[in-house]
Amino acid sequence: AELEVTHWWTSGGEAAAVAEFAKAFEATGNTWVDGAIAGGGSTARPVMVSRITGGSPMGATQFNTGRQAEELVEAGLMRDFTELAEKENWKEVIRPANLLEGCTVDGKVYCVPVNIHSWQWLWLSNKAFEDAGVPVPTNWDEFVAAGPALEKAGKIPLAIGGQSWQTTGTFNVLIPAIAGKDVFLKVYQDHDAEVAAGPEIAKVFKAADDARRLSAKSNVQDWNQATNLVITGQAGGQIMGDWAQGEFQVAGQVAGKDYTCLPGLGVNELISTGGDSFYFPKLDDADKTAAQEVLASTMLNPQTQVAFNLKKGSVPVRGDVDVSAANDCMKKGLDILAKGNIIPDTNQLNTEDTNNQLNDLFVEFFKTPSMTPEEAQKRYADIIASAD
Amino acid sequence: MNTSGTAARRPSQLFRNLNAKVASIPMILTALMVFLGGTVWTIVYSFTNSKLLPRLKFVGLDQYERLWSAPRWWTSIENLVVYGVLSLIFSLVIGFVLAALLDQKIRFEGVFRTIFLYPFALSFVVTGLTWQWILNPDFGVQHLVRAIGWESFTFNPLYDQDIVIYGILIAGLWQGTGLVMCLMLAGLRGIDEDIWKAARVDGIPMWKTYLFIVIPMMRPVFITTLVIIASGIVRLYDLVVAQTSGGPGGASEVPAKYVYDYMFLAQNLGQGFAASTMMLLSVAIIVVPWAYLEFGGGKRG
Amino acid sequence: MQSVSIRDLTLKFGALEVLKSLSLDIEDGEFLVLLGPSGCGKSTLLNCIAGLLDISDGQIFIKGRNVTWEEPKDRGIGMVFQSYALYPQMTVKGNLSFGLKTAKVPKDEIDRKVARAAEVLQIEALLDRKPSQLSGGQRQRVAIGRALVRDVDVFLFDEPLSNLDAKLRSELRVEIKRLHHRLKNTMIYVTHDQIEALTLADRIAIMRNGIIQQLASPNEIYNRPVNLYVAGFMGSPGMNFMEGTLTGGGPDGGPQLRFGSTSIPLDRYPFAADARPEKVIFGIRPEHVSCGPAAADEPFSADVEIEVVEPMGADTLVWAILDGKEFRFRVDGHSDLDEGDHVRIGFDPARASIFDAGTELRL
Amino acid sequence: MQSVSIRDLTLKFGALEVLKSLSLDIEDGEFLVLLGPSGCGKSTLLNCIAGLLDISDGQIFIKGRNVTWEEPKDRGIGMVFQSYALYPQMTVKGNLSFGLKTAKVPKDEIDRKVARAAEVLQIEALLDRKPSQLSGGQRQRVAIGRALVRDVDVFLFDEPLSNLDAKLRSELRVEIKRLHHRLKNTMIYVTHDQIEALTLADRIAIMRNGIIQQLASPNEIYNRPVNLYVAGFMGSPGMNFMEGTLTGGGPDGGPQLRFGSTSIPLDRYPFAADARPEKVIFGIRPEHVSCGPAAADEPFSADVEIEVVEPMGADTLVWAILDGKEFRFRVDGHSDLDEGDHVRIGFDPARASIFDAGTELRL
Amino acid sequence: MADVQTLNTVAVGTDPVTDRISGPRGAKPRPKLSRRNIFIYGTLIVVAAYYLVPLYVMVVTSLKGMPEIRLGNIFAPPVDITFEPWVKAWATACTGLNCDGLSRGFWNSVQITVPSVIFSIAVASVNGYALSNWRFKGADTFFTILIVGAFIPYQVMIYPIVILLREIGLYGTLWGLVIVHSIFGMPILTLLFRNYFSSVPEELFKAARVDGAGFWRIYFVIMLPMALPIFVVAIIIQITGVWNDFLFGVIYTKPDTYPMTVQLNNIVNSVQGVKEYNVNMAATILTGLVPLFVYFVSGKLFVRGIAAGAVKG
Ligand SMILES: Nc1ncnc2c1ncn2[C@@H]1O[C@H](COP(=O)(O)OP(=O)(O)OP(=O)(O)O)[C@@H](O)[C@H]1O
Ligand SMILES: Nc1ncnc2c1ncn2[C@@H]1O[C@H](COP(=O)(O)OP(=O)(O)OP(=O)(O)O)[C@@H](O)[C@H]1O
Ligand SMILES: [Mg+2]
Ligand SMILES: [Mg+2]
Repeated sequence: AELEVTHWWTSGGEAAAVAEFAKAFEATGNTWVDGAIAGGGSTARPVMVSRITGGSPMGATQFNTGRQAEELVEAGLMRDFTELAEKENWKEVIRPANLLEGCTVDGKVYCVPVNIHSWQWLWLSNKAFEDAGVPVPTNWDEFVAAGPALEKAGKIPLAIGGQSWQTTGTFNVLIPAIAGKDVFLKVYQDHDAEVAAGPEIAKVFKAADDARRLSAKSNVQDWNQATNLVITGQAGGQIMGDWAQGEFQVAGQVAGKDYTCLPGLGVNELISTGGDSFYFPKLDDADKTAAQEVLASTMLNPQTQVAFNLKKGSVPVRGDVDVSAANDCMKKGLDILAKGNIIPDTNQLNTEDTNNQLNDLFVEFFKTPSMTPEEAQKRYADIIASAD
Repeated sequence: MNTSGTAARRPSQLFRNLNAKVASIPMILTALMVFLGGTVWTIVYSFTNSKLLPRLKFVGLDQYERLWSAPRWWTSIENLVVYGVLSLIFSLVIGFVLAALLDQKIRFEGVFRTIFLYPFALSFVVTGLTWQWILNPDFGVQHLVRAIGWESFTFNPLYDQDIVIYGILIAGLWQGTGLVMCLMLAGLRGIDEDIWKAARVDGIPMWKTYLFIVIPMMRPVFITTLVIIASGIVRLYDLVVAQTSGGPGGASEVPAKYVYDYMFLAQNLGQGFAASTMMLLSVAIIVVPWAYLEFGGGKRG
Repeated sequence: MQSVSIRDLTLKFGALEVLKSLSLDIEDGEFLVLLGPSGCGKSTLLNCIAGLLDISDGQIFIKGRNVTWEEPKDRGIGMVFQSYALYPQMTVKGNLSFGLKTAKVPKDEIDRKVARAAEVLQIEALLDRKPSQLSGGQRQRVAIGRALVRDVDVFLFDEPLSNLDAKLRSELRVEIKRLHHRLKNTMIYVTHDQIEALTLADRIAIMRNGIIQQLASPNEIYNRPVNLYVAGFMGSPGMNFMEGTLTGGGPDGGPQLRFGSTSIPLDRYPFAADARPEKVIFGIRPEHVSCGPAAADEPFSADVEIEVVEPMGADTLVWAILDGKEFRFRVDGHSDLDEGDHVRIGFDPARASIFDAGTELRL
Repeated sequence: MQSVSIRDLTLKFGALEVLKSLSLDIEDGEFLVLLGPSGCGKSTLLNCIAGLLDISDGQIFIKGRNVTWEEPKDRGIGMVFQSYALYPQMTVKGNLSFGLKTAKVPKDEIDRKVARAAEVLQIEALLDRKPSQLSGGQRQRVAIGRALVRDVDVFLFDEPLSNLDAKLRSELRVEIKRLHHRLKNTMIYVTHDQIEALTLADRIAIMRNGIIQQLASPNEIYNRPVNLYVAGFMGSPGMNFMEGTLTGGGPDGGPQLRFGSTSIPLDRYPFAADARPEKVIFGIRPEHVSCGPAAADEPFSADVEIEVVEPMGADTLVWAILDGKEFRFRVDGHSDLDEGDHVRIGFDPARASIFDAGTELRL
Repeated sequence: MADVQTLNTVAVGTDPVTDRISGPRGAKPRPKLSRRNIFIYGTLIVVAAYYLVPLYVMVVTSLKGMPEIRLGNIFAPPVDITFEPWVKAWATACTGLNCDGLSRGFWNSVQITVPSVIFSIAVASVNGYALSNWRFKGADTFFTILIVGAFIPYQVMIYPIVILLREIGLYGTLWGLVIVHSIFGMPILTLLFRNYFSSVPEELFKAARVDGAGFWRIYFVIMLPMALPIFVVAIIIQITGVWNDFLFGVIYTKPDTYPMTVQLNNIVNSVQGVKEYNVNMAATILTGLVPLFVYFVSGKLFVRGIAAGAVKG
């Protein structure tokens, strides 16, 4: 049957990855109707939600792994895949386990996680440090210390794009790196406002203050423009998720030689397990319903997983697949994953509402030098207190 | 009197001009069900804590309390006021001046008119990007001027919180003044030739004639233009997203973007509805009495 | 001394030559009316004098000064437009004083001038109204006032009354005439209403296609039109025209006009030209025709059948058939003529006009 | 039989009562003219008869049928508008046949009717032109033709001639009169031009502020106006009014009018009302005043000083001062009177009208 | 020019005008470079330059290769002119899995735009006609609501309209989208038509009623043919609006009927990838060509049409 799949993967690498899904799905005798919407989740999600609530749903749709589709599930608009999950034993094969938990509501499985993306990376330009005459840092503190030298050499120490999700991401990476995993979970999982107002987070805000100072001169909007500053050596570093790697690759740079990646900022080697999942709205058409099942199963198929994630630059959700083709930085990540040094992604912990409030706060904090860390922390604690 | 006996009763008013009423059904439905209904619906749901989907879980004024305590909302309002006032003034002034210049029986009027109008045809998505480049200090105008030799020249509106809204204004005016110019030009062409002659015989300078005589005469055109500009201002969204995404540091946020972000990004419909209710309320306070005076009251045309 | 003097004025709109090498001298204090059909170039001429149109060739003098290239405001003229062209958003006072303010005339002088103009035009009570609150006649007076306050030598009026109803028109006509008496300015007045032309003018210039056909006193123009066009244009209802042949010998030997079975003796007609073409056109005004017993005494008389009777209050216009052709004449308002009646009419050919059918010039 | 009958018609625009309980009966085949100043409600009344305005109260009958709530097209009326209202995108033929096509009249019948109307109005040659290619007079004829083709009982004309110049007006006036003679339809004709009213009407209704002041024949209205308003409204130039006191005993014992130092004997005046108020207004039309030797023979005569002389072609209007007040009279077109002259004028008070200064009604 | 004396035909010359021969004669000379002209054309050219800068940047960028763009001088003319980006934007740029650029959306856009423009203008013109000529009780109230509606941000109305369309069963169909465009175009277009029809002499309308024509016949036979200029204006405004619409286009259609702007958005907004600015620029210009074309062909009518409509507003 024909199945329309909506997603916001439109760049070259992403599209190539989606093509793997499509290929595998079409091999089962079905047809993949591609419904790509560019502009990221903010553009695509209203479209998806409108269509699902408007009674003209697609066959399958992407959401970020986490709570984005919670209400659609609760409203009974999404298909329950518990049976298939049990049959294919998803509980066992999907790792880390919290990925599937994100798909589970009231004990029932509603989605298929397809990849793992992590945020906790500091990308450094070797050339920039060379120009500034300082060694390439190995952790956050060294990086902060090298700031003045970089500035003297006319470089932007830390590149952060102007869009709000990038600053929030940066801050959220600083929490586990500076204050550790427990504090991170206390704040975002338990929404413990006391911790959020406490001294550990104060340290994080100090670090954020440093980051703010170091990034003051960066004047680009898109994340890939910021990455481009690092690639060309105009900036010292950038805190960005593992997808940044694609940019270095396209520019023909080699990890270790031209650039350096520090997972967990080189302080706490942790990575988060964000990513994408597919949801399957309830359909009337029996053929399509059957095809949904086939698609879900195809997406988790080991070959598909490998093929997809290699193209996408992310980590497969199954532990039982061969990832020997991965590059250096990805291998570092896989190692950390294997060690179990993982934290859930903020998408899995916070509602979009909370994330959005955090976005507003951080974007203001990073662009307003007159706003003190204390002030910001107070507002931060308020947001955490009101989160659910 | 042979006729006085057969007095006719007034027939039901409902069926008079029935066709006109039938033909107006789309308008009536739109007005009632979409605009009025949608507004009421929005207001009702602004008192709920609807998240991703509209749900009738009432929470009183919570959403409004949160709205008015959100610094971003305040920034948005400030920005809209600044942008709105300036954009209104500049659109009208520039649009009028251009129209006045084009009305001087000049050559190549068609060429100039098309040049001023073409931005109206382009979508915001990329024009925003182009303006972002042009205003980018590293490779835009500032770069160019510095390269020429004026080293201390600084012009980076999109990266300075204090003036970012003016950076958006520059692009907004670029996009919108063409249409204003066209409307104004049309209005000028409707002014009685004799008025100009009378003013010339009276020895009144050109600028004074425009300012004290022609502009007051063009009131209806200004009103049409005003509705078009003002509705564009209230809906300002695409341009901001394309140019700055609300940055730097949320300094260029606008209410429509607040609404959109909360409805679709934050998945907090209640908050978005509260914000749009506030917007609608302020629009209604200004527009309804005015519209009633302008269009109601039984005068034709 | 000439107040306005136009030499050889030519004006073209693109290829269209609207005024054709037109010359005209207007005496100081004269009231000149430009009369002509729609589109003949009256407004264009006025605009040229005012400097509102760039002339193509020729010169314009006002008070002996060559103003050909001067700006309208420097020419010492005031102009009143057909559409009034009042500034709609200003009060009457604002309309009157706007030009003076712009010229930086001291405030008390402005007040004095406005007050005087308002008094002359009897619009003192209206000074604070807006044009939209005025009736047509009041608007017209304000428009005149706007020219008045500027102390100009020459007034130009472009059909100032044509938008008004008949009653108001006749009132304002008199007012303008009075104004002229009082101010003694030169006035050039465009109209296509003949009553206005006849009542107001010292001299009338009849225009046609950008050329002045005749420039003379109203009496001269009315009674001795130089050509067929002027004769036909003046008078309402128009002159009765009859085409006929001119013969030398009648029963009494004098010249005669023959048409159909009728012949009119022309002994009393004061021929002005020497030519005696065969084909001529004979014209007689309806009001120069008498009817009933009086008709028999006239040098010429005939019987006619009445077709339509139009009572016009003070007098009555009768449409009749003379020798198969329509023939109009005017009788007293209390006439008891009726349709279908046969009556005797007559007139004195001395009061007629005769034109050469070929050149259309007066004989 | 009454063709159109209006009972107690009231029309309000919001709070403004434009027509006030107006009743009017029009005979079959009558030519009724509605005359009145601008804004008095003439067009409104016509629109009500046509069904283009929803009336507030009252009844309208056409041919004995109550049509108060019928659609315009079902009333059997044809209407001609001041601005012609020709459909600009259609040819003359299209304009004429539009109504017939709408009524689904067979094609050959349409052709026949259009051809006949075109013949009557002499516009056969114009049938394929667009309105923009026609002159004003031709447009007007097409507009009349549009009503004509529809074989209606009642024609409504709303100032059909007021946009035209004087010459054309007088021509079309006659044409409309001829048309009425031929068709014998009922015609209701709105104008504010008195000449039109006087020449065309069987009866005239003079309106003011939504009320009919007098409904009578032209002669009656002109010579015996029922009140001061009608007297002042009719006639151009208007009647001369003098306010004075009515006294019973003159030198010869009869009633007299005194104003200033003048007294006018009223023995010959045919008083219609019984009342003899003290304050009255005396009115006499300019054309009822004689001048020069003839004046001495009149029952009343006096010396006046001439202020303005207005030659109007056929005759001349003289503005003079009688006992300190303006006084107009008409003389022959060839008069040699001049400004500043003193002449003797006189009139017969039997031709005057006298009104109660309080009620303004005719005595 | 020489013998002026002979022209003194009207014999009144007691007071010879002194500078009759020597003085100014004929048209006042107007230097091409007068202060006024310099001011007018100067201003216009400067402003035109300001208006053209973004277009220049877009065109220049669209003709450069990516390496050249990375150099960062947006004003520099292209060293190697390449039409690659144009070809790519039109034919090969990928949207997800579909690599046929804007070309695919082009026909969809045409299919969406044509009925949307026709339908919305049809509805708005009938509204304007009814409002100006057949005023019935309450019409002004509806119109006022409509005008207020012009100020409602589109986004706010998405959910109510989703619900509405779902209830009438038009969600996801082309007609659903046409209705949405008609709804949002209605306020401004109705205003435009209402003002235009109000300036048509009322007598015309009355004459047609006396002639027996009803609501629709007057509209189609009398009003419509006269309103052509204002239709052009409405078409321009509406084509620009519908053609450039992204939000409704993407929400109320499905992938195989996505309009061109969705493709454009996809090409331009590929967040997690390398931005091909040259392709973006080319795509934008390509997308704007249709409205631009409409402007060109109707420029004259545009101004005339509004003049007729707005003057009496
Ligand atoms: N701006 C212009 N461009 C081209 N032709 C013009 C222009 N203005 C006037 N004309 C033409 O010049 C001729 C004279 O026009 P003008 O306005 O002087 O006539 P007029 O005698 O005042 O007529 P009316 O009595 O109708 O006012 C007309 O044929 C008119 O069409
Ligand atoms: N649609 C309307 N709404 C409110 N008042 C109106 C309307 N139409 C006319 N009037 C008023 O009604 C009165 C009568 O108008 P009407 O048009 O009947 O006058 P008229 O006698 O035809 O005048 P004219 O000779 O100027 O045509 C006027 O005072 C006018 O202002
Ligand atoms: Mg003219
Ligand atoms: Mg009227």
